[in-house]
Amino acid sequence: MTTQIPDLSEQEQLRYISQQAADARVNVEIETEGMTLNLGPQHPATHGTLRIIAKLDGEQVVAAEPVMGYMHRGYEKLAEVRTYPQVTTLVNRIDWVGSFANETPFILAAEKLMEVEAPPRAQYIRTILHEMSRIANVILGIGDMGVQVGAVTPIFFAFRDREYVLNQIEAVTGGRFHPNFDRIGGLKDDLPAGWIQNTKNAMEKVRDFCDQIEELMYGNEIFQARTRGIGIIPKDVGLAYGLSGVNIRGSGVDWDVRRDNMSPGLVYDQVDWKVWTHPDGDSYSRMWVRLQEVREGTKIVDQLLDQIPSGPIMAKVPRIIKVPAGEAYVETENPLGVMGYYVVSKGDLNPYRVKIRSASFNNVSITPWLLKGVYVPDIITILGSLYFILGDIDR
Amino acid sequence: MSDETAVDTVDEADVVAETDEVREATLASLTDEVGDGIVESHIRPNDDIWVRVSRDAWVDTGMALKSMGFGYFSFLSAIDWMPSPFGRDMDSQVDLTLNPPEDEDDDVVMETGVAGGDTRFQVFARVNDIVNNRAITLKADLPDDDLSIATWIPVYSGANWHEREAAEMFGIDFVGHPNLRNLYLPGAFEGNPMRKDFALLSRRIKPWPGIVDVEPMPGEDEEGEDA
Amino acid sequence: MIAALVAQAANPLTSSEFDIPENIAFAIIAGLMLFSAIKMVTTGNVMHAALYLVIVLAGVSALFILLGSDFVGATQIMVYIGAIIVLFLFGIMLTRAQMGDDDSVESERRTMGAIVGLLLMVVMGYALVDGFRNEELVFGEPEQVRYVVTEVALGDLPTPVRDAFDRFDGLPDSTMVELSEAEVEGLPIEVARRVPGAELFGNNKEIADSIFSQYIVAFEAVSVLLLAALIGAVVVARKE
Amino acid sequence: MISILSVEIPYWGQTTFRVLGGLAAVLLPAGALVYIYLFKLMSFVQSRLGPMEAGPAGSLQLLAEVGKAFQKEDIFPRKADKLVFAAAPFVVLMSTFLLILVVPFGPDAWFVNLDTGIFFALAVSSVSVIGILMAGWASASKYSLLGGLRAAGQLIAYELPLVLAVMGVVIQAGTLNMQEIVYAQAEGEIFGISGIGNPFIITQFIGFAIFLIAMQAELTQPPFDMPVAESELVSGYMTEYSGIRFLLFFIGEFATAGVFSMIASVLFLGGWWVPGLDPDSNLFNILGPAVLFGKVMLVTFLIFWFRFTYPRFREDQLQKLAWKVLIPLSLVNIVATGILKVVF
Repeated sequence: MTTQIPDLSEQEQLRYISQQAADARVNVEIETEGMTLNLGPQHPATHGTLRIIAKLDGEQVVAAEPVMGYMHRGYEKLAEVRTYPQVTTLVNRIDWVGSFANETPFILAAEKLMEVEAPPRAQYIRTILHEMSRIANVILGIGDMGVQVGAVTPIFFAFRDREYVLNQIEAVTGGRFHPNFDRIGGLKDDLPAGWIQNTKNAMEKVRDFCDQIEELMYGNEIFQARTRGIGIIPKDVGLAYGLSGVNIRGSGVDWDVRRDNMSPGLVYDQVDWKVWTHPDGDSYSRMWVRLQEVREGTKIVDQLLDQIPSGPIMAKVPRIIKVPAGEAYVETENPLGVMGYYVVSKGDLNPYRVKIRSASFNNVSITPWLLKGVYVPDIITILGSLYFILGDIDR
Repeated sequence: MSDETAVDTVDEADVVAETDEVREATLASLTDEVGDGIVESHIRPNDDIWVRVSRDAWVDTGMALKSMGFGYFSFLSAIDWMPSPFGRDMDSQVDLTLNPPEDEDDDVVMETGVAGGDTRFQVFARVNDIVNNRAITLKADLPDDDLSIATWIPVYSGANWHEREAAEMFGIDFVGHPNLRNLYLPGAFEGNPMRKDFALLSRRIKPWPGIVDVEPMPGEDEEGEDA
Repeated sequence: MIAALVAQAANPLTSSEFDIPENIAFAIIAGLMLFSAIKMVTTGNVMHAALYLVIVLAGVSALFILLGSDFVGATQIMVYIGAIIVLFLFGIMLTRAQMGDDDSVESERRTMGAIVGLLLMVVMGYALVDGFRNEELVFGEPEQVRYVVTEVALGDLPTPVRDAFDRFDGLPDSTMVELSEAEVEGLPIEVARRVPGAELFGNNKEIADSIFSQYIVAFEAVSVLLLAALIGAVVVARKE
Repeated sequence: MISILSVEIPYWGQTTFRVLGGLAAVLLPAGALVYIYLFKLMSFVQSRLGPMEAGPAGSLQLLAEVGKAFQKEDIFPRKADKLVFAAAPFVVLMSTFLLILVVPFGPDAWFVNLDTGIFFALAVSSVSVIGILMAGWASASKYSLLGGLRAAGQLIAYELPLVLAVMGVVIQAGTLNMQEIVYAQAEGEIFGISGIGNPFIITQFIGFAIFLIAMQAELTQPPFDMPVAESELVSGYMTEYSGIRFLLFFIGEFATAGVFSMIASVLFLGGWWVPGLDPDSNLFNILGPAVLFGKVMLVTFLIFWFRFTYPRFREDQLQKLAWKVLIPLSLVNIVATGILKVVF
């Protein structure tokens, strides 16, 4: 026990330093009467029903506290009384902008417990759809950031080009928003004819979108002035808060579950792609990494489309699924970050306990620390750059 | 609950042996740090590692893990091992005929999961070492008469909201938490929804239709009409 | 163009025609100003008081414009309404932007204030009356008056007027020129029409002339004073 | 505008004409701007169609919107200061109508030919701040209050570069009279080349750029729209307004855009005059308004182009831009203009 005391003090030192940094951003010199601004629950900036109670000094935030729960649907409880295939319908609605990606980790966790593995073709299609829902989601996040900083046009471009991706997802799954397509042991259906070429065209359009938006938004001086050096998350603070996905890679942490902690059932190791990071840790770096991820995503999809093996899309699983007793945790790299399901089974039709580790919950939990000392307009850009979906926080 | 170690294929065995070493080493160094705080542990080869620690060693374990490189906080939650008193009595009749409840005996047997457990409530958390791609799931039993455990906020700041959620959902007191208010539920909400004995009201009012449409497996078209 | 000018010059607003709307406008503005001024000091709401002050100051500006000195009127708007009142409102909103009446503005010395105000009015009224005691209030007969002289009539002009045009060499053929009363004596109204209300005060040229010649020292002194105040304000605000 | 009629019109008749003319001169360009730019050009930029249902290509959409606003309930927040709340939109709109007074539409077509025209225009343009502050305060809402304060800070800050940008033109033209500024451009010459006149945009290009930027800020349009920043302050000082009063703010916004563009056209683009034509020609009394409208559309195109594509500044960045860039630049411009004026 004695050996860890220097380490311990170092940890505490770090925490202290970061806390001091947050405090120092609040200008305590000029004392004016504070004002409490209530952003939300219905507010244009929160894209959903997040409420932020911000104590202001002038336009500077002294303390900010998010209030959630306006959309809490209790999926963890509901999952306990549903059969395993029925749970996918629920979890589809967690991050409703990239729905398919919500199903994947749960199905993989169930597969792990059942010790079945989907056939290769199903794994490929699953990975493609997972990546496409990532693209569909992140595109919207980029466009939404435009709205947060006051540019009205990017969001329309985002919606336009997201539609191409959604059309392709719909062509396979029959659902634009809630595919509910993943099955334990494989997928519901095979690809329709001509889908591969159409998807490649769609990916081409997404790449065009990336170029357009880079010119329109990222290259804009005002956009850079609004995001550079704003909302800096140091590496260790981000890790301690459990930030994931782009938000941690934007702080220079080279960690991507797709590459590093890949679960069986996805085939990201079969393709050539790059994990982008940015050392700055500010709003701009998060948005920049996000844009690069869309580009990488299109590359991944293109390569996978070329490689899809033939074969069945469903492994042999019983008609009525009973999952053997055990516990399994599977996490995947979802659009908003790392999403994981901790599934406890008692050998029944229903899961005994499903802990949903959603990305946005952790990502947003840093806001009280991060928003301290910033100005009111920066609240919006910081929240926009963290990019959360309310369903992913409240579950 | 430790039958997952059964390995079915032969070629996986060498992989198992290799990764086992990593996880065993992790466990060993953790044991060095925490000592007898570790009650039980379980390693699923090539996959995951579970460590159950005593309640008093909870914070120490967290700090030890953080100093070992597990700097990434993934989640913290709790689990109620007491089987639901309602069981499956509100499932539809179809489900009950298809899958009759296995043990009809009335005395409720509490079985716990991986790495065991002695009491009804267990707090569990997961931290990652993102450099070496290791992750560890920690568990700690809470005595039934004192549902409290020290807060993890000094170790992992991100535990703040997770503990609030666990507190309102399970009624667990996190000692030292600065702001243990309800996160999701209204302030005046009574009860702890995630406890197994908290009835899911909609289920009590209206039985679940159950497995009404089992879709045919791809390839065996329209044969499952008899269900 | 010429025809238009002739038409314009041929239909001047005779004094009787003009005076009616002018007087009505004056009555409305003055009434509004009086009402607002009284409300301003009697209302219990600080914000309302400031807004009533806006009406008073706007009325002053309107009166200036009515008198033909639009430069002073515009300056009044720019300085008082655009800057000072905005500063007032800004300060009120930042500090005590509360709704409804504010009891703390009720002062027990209201009667004292009224007495002082009355005294001030008497003194100022006396000063005004005294200052213009020997002045004959004659409209339209200052030394130099603005006239519109039309191009068509240029040839018929008597020499002094033609000289005046030579004086303003480079101006467009038909424009407003400034001539002395003697120079246009006896000219037909089609040729030279007095611009109503355009007396020689309150116009930018005259103001600039007087500021930068007669009152240059005072002007510079005030500028330095303002600069000093500005620097002082910065120093006070940036307490170290 | 009145004097071209050779019939004798009594004073009250003239006044009525002027009021009607003022309404038309403010509202028609505003409507055109909203339909052509806000509805159609914006939709084109954002790859959508815009309103298509009301009338051919949605051309009657504007009427539909106005009708909708009229039908809506006129809501007052419970804690609002009713009188101030109700009056605020009118004050904002009043500033716009005062602005139009000094804009010349032709050699003889004007409402008031003030000697100090441009000075008067700049003075009355600051009146709208009062209306915005009234709206922000009287709404009894924090969003409105913050929006009002931001608007006031911004409008005051950009008043300066606006005025200073105009100074260059005034020095070059040697007059404050808007009509004479047009004549100065029509009859001027650029470095000895006469005949096509001298639209001041050529010699006063810096002034024109500063004027446009400052105008954008005065209009609180993106990238200077923090007072109404919809993603943070909902709608700023307009948050609590609904129905007809919101419509008044809306009209005020676009009418002011139109009128400011008219002033910019007069100052920098030669107003109602077209290069190569005799400015004294009676033709311009008819053609002038149309020419001016065309120039207004050019200027507003720039404004709206920025509006559609740019993100918004933060409040402190905006102030920095005003005080550290625009004002020094415009002072330099004034000095340079003054020196050149003396030299040439």
